[in-house]
Amino acid sequence: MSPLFIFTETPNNNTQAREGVEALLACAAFDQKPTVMFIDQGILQLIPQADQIGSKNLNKMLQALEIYGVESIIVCANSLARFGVKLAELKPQGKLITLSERASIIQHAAWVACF
Amino acid sequence: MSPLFIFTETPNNNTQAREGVEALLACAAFDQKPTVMFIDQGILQLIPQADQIGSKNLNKMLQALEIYGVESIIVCANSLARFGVKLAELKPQGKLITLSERASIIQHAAWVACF
Amino acid sequence: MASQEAGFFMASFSICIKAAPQASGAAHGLEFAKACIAQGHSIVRVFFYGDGVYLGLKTQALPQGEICWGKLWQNFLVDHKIDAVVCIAAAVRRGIVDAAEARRQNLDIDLLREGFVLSGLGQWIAANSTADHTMSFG
Amino acid sequence: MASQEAGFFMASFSICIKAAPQASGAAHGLEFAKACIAQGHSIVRVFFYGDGVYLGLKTQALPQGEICWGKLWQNFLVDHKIDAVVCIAAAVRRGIVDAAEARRQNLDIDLLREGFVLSGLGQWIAANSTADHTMSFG
Amino acid sequence: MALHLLASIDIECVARCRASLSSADSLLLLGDGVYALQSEETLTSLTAATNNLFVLAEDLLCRLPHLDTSISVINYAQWVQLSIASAPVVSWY
Amino acid sequence: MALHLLASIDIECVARCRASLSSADSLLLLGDGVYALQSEETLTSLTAATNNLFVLAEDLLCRLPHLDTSISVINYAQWVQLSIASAPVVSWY
Repeated sequence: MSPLFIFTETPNNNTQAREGVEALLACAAFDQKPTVMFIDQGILQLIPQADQIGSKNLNKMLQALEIYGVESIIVCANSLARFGVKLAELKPQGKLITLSERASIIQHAAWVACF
Repeated sequence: MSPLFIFTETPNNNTQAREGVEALLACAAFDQKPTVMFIDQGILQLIPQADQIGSKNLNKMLQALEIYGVESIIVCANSLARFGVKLAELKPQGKLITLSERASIIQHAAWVACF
Repeated sequence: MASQEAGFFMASFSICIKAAPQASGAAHGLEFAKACIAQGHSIVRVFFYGDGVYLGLKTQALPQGEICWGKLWQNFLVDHKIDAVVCIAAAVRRGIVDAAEARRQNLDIDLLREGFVLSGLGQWIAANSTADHTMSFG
Repeated sequence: MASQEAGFFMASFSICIKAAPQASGAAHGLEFAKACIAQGHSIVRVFFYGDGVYLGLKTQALPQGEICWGKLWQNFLVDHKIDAVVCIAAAVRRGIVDAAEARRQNLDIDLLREGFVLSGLGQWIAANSTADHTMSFG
Repeated sequence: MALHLLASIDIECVARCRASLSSADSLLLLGDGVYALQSEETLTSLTAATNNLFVLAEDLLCRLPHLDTSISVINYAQWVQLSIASAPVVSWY
Repeated sequence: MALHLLASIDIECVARCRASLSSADSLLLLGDGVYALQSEETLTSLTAATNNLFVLAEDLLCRLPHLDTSISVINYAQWVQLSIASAPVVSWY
């Protein structure tokens, strides 16, 4: 069983998304093989962003997740539909799941953190 | 034209509702004759609460609004319906309005503050 | 009050910031305020309320690649000599104390950025009454 | 790890507080932690993250009739000698500095409540790995 | 099975929690989550997801002191026991 | 007429702003509000409420750099002018 991170927030609105990613990377650095699941507004973190002066591009950090040892990336298909986003537009793309699979993924996690 | 305060938050979740009430009272103290409008989760501020040790009862502050010079209290009927709350359960009760009246109330305000 | 100067219509603004330092409202408010000044309009006062009071905390240290909005606000307010009031009730409740408030806790410190002062909600109400336009962010 | 002692099943908890001081999660976490200890369970560590780091700011002064959750957390953690770690990255970004971090800014102050220490996210991950149960609040 | 903590009455947060629950999981309403008991529609949606529904006594008494409810009212000590009996615990704030 | 600032894509916040608008009012999407342009359903609902719809250039370019939109893209200077031409200004964050 591995830890599960659930990301539900937009990338730029405040520090929550950024601090979620920092926590996820710390978990991976301790070789815990975390899974990350993007749901609701969280899927908007996966849309490539333009660089802004003086501000780290959160999406670029997400594109490097695999390099940092986060290999299991899950995306909620219903949330994509809500925002009219196609999987091909996302970076990284991750594995699509339906709502009916979500509860089981949570049940099989060692522990869960929502950001 | 008078200032309009719009309250949209639950009473106890954080400081937002409390700081909204404090701002409203300050406005009334400067004799500005503010109007206050409770919408969405904000109508839950009007449900009488039990006293808790060490914590000010926000609803009791609202019950004293008239004494402090806040005479125009407006409550969204649709928001009451959403939570299954009847006007008779509220303190203070305020004046019920429908959604169609809201835009006009906002347009006629000197300035608007949302909490 | 609105005034006609050199052929332009000049307006005055009262601005309230309720957004925490890294929340989008802190940036919106600052860029809006800069655009006001750039067009020759005036800002009666900037009032920091709610989590916006954290913008006045001088000990923030952002990692490389993140903007310190409190510092940028301070630079702007000082450069343009704009009245910057941090709500005293909201600030003290959150631990943002100036020298006088720290002294009540027997602490010899001042956590408020230079150029900001602690004062009451009346300052916000008064600014809203005076200004042509009242805006709030966050 | 879970252990059997005096006929009771004893469990260990790792607790993370992400709620700001006056948000409901700060109260939920504290009352939950007290109930754990009252039942003889153990708390590996309390890790303060996100806006929860403000609970470690010692200059908060609440008006009469409002609870200072940071002070109550401090009392509980010190009384029960529970390891209390405030995330250093989240804290410094928000201006919650201990003496060492203040010194980097040439300030001779320490804003962290006694009983709390600044440290990294690894402390949270390690606690979660060790404890039987991981909980987060806020 | 999992224990879900719902501490908000925000439409989006309630829907998110609801969509993450299976019938084998437990759900504890706390903080602003207790207002779910006030809204017929919200409560029906949550009870359709799981029968193992609980509400935290202290928050119910503070927020809705006059409400009668048929779901299990528990205190902090019982919440600790429920957490120990469940895995994992998920917080929706 | 009023100028409404919508800085959130949260379902509840969008619905609240929508319900507070009349067709004579203006609406500026900024911050996370720009994501309304990404959601067909949200955008349709907002344009049904008012034709005077604007989006803040800086936030659109940061959040949805590749999106084509037919609504008016304005900068901070134009936002100041829009604010002066409206009364009151209402913020939905």
